[in-house]
Amino acid sequence: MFYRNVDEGKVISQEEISDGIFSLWIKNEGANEAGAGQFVGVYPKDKSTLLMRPISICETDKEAGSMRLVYRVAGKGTKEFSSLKKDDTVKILANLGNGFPVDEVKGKCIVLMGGGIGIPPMLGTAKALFGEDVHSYLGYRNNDTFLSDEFLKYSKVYLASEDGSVGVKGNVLDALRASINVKPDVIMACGPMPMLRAIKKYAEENNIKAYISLEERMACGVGACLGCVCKTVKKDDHSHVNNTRICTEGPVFDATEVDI
Amino acid sequence: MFYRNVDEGKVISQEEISDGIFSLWIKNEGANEAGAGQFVGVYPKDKSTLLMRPISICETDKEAGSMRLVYRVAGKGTKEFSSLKKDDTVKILANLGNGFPVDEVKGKCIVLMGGGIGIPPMLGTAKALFGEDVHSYLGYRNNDTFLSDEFLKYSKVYLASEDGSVGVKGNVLDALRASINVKPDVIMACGPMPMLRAIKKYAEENNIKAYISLEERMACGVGACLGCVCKTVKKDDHSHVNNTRICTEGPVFDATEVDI
Amino acid sequence: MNTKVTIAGVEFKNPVMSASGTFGSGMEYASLVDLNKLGAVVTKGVSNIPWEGNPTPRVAEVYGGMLNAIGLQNPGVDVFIERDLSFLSKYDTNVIVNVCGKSVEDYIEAVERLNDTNADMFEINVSCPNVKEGAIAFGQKADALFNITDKIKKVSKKPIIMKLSPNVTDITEMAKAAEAAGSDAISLINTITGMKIDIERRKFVLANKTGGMSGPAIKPVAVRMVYQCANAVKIPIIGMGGIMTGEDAVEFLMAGATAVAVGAANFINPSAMIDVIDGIDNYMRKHNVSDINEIIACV
Amino acid sequence: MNTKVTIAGVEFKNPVMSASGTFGSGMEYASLVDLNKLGAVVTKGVSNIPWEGNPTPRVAEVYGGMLNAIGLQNPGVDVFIERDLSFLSKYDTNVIVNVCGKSVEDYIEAVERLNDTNADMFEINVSCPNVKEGAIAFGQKADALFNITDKIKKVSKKPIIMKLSPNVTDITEMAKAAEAAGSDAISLINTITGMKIDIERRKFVLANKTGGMSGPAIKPVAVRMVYQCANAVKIPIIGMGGIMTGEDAVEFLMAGATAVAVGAANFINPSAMIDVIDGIDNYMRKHNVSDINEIIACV
Ligand SMILES: Cc1cc2nc3c(=O)[nH]c(=O)nc-3n(C[C@H](O)[C@H](O)[C@H](O)COP(=O)(O)OP(=O)(O)OC[C@H]3O[C@@H](n4cnc5c(N)ncnc54)[C@H](O)[C@@H]3O)c2cc1C
Ligand SMILES: Cc1cc2nc3c(=O)[nH]c(=O)nc-3n(C[C@H](O)[C@H](O)[C@H](O)COP(=O)(O)OP(=O)(O)OC[C@H]3O[C@@H](n4cnc5c(N)ncnc54)[C@H](O)[C@@H]3O)c2cc1C
Ligand SMILES: Cc1cc2nc3c(=O)[nH]c(=O)nc-3n(C[C@H](O)[C@H](O)[C@H](O)COP(=O)(O)O)c2cc1C
Ligand SMILES: Cc1cc2nc3c(=O)[nH]c(=O)nc-3n(C[C@H](O)[C@H](O)[C@H](O)COP(=O)(O)O)c2cc1C
Ligand code: FES
Ligand code: FES
Repeated sequence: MFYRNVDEGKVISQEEISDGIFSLWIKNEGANEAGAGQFVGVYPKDKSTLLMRPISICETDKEAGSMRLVYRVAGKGTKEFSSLKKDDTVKILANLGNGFPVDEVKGKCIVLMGGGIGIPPMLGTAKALFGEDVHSYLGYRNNDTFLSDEFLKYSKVYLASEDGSVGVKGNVLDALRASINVKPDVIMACGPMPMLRAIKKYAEENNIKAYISLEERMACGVGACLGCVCKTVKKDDHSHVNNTRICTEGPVFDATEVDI
Repeated sequence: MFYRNVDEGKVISQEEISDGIFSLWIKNEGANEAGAGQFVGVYPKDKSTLLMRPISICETDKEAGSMRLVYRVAGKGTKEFSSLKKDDTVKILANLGNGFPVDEVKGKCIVLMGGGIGIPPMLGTAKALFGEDVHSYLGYRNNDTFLSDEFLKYSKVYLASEDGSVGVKGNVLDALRASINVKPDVIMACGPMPMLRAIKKYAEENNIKAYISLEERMACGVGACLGCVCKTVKKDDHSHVNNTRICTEGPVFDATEVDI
Repeated sequence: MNTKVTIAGVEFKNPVMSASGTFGSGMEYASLVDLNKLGAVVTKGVSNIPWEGNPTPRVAEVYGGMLNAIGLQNPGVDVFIERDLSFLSKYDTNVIVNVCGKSVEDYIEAVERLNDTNADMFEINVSCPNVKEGAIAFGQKADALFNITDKIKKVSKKPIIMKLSPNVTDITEMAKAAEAAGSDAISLINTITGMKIDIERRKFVLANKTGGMSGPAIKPVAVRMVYQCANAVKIPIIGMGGIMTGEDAVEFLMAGATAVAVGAANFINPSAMIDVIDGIDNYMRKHNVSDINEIIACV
Repeated sequence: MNTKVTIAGVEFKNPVMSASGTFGSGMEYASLVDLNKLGAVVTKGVSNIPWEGNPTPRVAEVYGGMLNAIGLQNPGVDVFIERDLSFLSKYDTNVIVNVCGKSVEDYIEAVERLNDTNADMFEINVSCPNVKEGAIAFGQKADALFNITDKIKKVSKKPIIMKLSPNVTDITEMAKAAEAAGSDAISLINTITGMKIDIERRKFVLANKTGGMSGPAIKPVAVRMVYQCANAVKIPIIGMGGIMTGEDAVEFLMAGATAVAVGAANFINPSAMIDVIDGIDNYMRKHNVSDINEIIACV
């Protein structure tokens, strides 16, 4: 399951699935080796924006040897990617990071939580856990619930929205609290930092194992530059200080180990 | 006849007319105002190569409102231009420079001289002088005599080649010397510096008026940066020193006035 | 929405001006850019007598920018006053005259002759390549900078702006020296010295070997220096270096510049200054900034 | 065709090495790059004790390059020797250990512990952000640089390379000080201090406010400084700053570098160093250069 290379990705399709959010399928060598929660680095072609953009692998299609990236247009790089068309090529550094420990949680009551643009990697995680007791909590700003239908294929789905226009008004934790029958053994989550902080706290208080996927500005993506660190509770095995590399030891961490 | 603007050029067609030499037709507003021997600045899209590339206007088609640029792939910018396809757009700063004084030389025995990639602007000059007593001397490296056929439509044509494979072995002056019936009153020329130096000398010795088109590295193209100067014999009216701006007072100069 | 800023008592309709040497005296770009829209035109460096400048090639392209070694060619202050300043007097924009020299006396002579013209301010370029003092320009030693600033200030009838070179260990020392000697404002950055070699011909691309680097590639250095100076001196700062868009300009304002100048961008996009002005307007509208002075040094 | 170069008695199979801090200790890139092909691996700065480095964000993208303010996080020299140096001992490439410190004593302690390892040379990073001397780093004052070089040279059992900061008025003064104090070689340039402001959030992009700029945008400054130093000192120079291709490397060699290092390019193209090595080969073949030493300082 360790694949690391600069892949020449070929665009299979791209679609704007919601306002400013794009779903890109590319065929590339690393796709078949990719695990849920791993990410890739996508290189812009524009010569003024040189660094790769870390984007989570939303899901893979092993038969087609392809992976799907779902991203929001946030700046120059993602803006460029949004104009990729079928048969265009795109350089990507694949596969990066550790991913969610899907094999370790089988047989348990698993809650997946995704907030906003943190939702995409949870889809592949749900897919990888298909058949298990999986409950997906998805948090949106409003009733534009991109990807939520697709979660239905693999898991039960619970929605939350900030404006209350769909599902529980509030965030994914509010939705979890509202579904009193779900008693998670483990939570896996990706989303904005306040959401992850709340989940860490909630999990600790309720003695639930929680895995959270973190974000940080990256340069190398492979653990060499030490750009992307997160504070840790104990000294990190690699760095020997209280910093761990999100691109390498993460992006997924046991919530109790990181100091966020 | 003064047009100056940043035009959004639309590519009509592009063709590789000789090894590494491209002929590009674009439709743009300035085309109808362009004079023979003027040039345009073509902006690369690549964000690492920001300056415009000065390219002579080879000819214009007033009916179609289009201009033709013939250029050699020399580096990054021209390499990029060579991949332009029909309906692509290209940003150009048009029209630049003074051009050849075609109106002043009518009725005289006019010799046009072009060497290598200096040949293209002479084609438009020949076209502008169609009907006059025009003799075009074209110098090539070998028998790859791009554009020479097209000169036949407007003028008598004499070829020279460095390797002797076509026309007179040697340069355009050797060819002129060989055609003893041609007694030029005026020479108009574009080509490499050694050729222009030789023409300047020849013209002075033979009391012929010579107009030569010069090249220099440019930044602004409009006379503001003083990057593109050429030494002059007398103090220049604009600069008040012995330097004149090739992009503005040139690129065409009376050979007696410049110190090359 | 107010976009007016004031520097040393001179009011600018907006904080956007040309960077010296990249816009001639406006004349060359007047058919492409409406000069009336600009906060100011800063003219090409002018000296007491005409200067020939350097041999060619004088410009070279580099990644995300360019090098220049024009060598401050100029027709001398007399022609400049008669031709360029009278041209500019027809426009509704401020005029800042950039002055260069080889010795303190040169500068003083030029400034004295410019004193009674329509120029609104003088920008003093102390990064000239060849100066009396030897290899180190006035702009690279704090005491030399203090001295020349002091002397020019004493003769100048207009506010002066000392233009700082980025090729120094500590830009704040230079800013402080200029302020201490009475400079009314400072502008920065001038170009960063660079070099390009043509590996095919094994030769320097520029006849002068080295040249001054400008364009978007230098922006982070310029923003840093503007920020450092804004925290070191009280006099206003005109920031420049790689500004291509309104966003870039806002970055300089936030770093502490009261106004900004646009240089190499003019070559890359002749309407760059208008785009910068419009871009600042858009930013203000989008973020509900009613007075541009609110965002100056806000970071 | 010979691509071997020698620096202070150490032979390199080719003149291409990693720039410190951009390639870890090779381990992280070993699955992407054949380390045996490299002239040397220059490791991330290591200090006598573990360093935490700076808060995040530590990196930011800028036009044609990046800023970093890692703050020299490292696990300390003991772990480094045990883990990283033993890893590198398995490869057929030279190892240059980059050393950092907050005081002269820190450096000396680290160097002494590294003295009896498989390191071939030490590169001394004197542009650390926080040093005992106060705001000005060892790398920005010639006398401080002389002093630290002298002290390290006295204890080092391996040749030392002083790595110079470009954030100085006159790089040749620094090069001369390093040479006079006995440095066996110099390397340059380290990063140029820059800043980026997020205008949407009115905040610095980097937690540290400023960061070191690297990438193709800084190349002209680096080439200029290498050229200036090559003309000021006799000791060999390792040139770096924005090298992305073989052509870029050749430019540095022609400017006077005996070897080159590739930094940010590794992030942009993980096979950058291999591409640079191949690119130099292609250049030599195309131009009939039989020995790479022919083109060093040829301009
Ligand atoms: C492990 C990981 C996984 C991610 N997965 C996704 C995903 O699946 N979908 C998605 O839409 N976004 C994802 N992001 C965020 C995504 O990387 C940024 O939105 C993107 O890099 C912005 O690039 P830009 O050029 O559009 O923006 P710009 O602002 O122009 O980018 C400038 C620089 O900042 C970096 N940057 C900007 N925002 C972020 C950010 N939030 N995190 C990290 N670097 C940033 C860019 O990579 C680039 O180097 C992920 C980030 C990380 C670290
Ligand atoms: C007035 C004028 C008219 C020209 N007309 C033509 C023409 O009709 N056809 C043609 O093939 N070429 C012409 N040239 C030369 C053409 O401008 C260069 O070949 C072109 O700029 C090279 O760009 P590049 O990006 O491919 O090369 P690069 O080497 O990557 O260019 C780097 C920089 O150097 C400049 N540069 C490189 N070579 C030259 C050169 N010879 N003259 C001026 N600037 C140069 C580029 O514009 C750019 O700024 C003309 C030049 C001038 C000054
Ligand atoms: C071609 C050119 C000529 C310049 N001439 C001058 C000058 O005469 N006086 C001066 O003070 N600065 C001069 N400069 C520096 C600019 O005014 C400006 O400080 C610098 O280019 C950085 O800004 P930019 O990156 O926007 O170009 C010149 C710059 C260029 C590119
Ligand atoms: C992320 C990063 C970390 C760096 N860490 C170090 C370091 O530890 N020690 C050092 O001497 N230089 C360090 N540098 C500087 C580089 O070695 C190099 O001098 C500089 O980046 C210029 O080269 P480049 O443009 O090829 O990156 C670092 C640079 C980067 C980008
Ligand atoms: S991005 Fe370089 S260590 Fe993580
Ligand atoms: S290119 Fe600027 S003056 Fe000619």
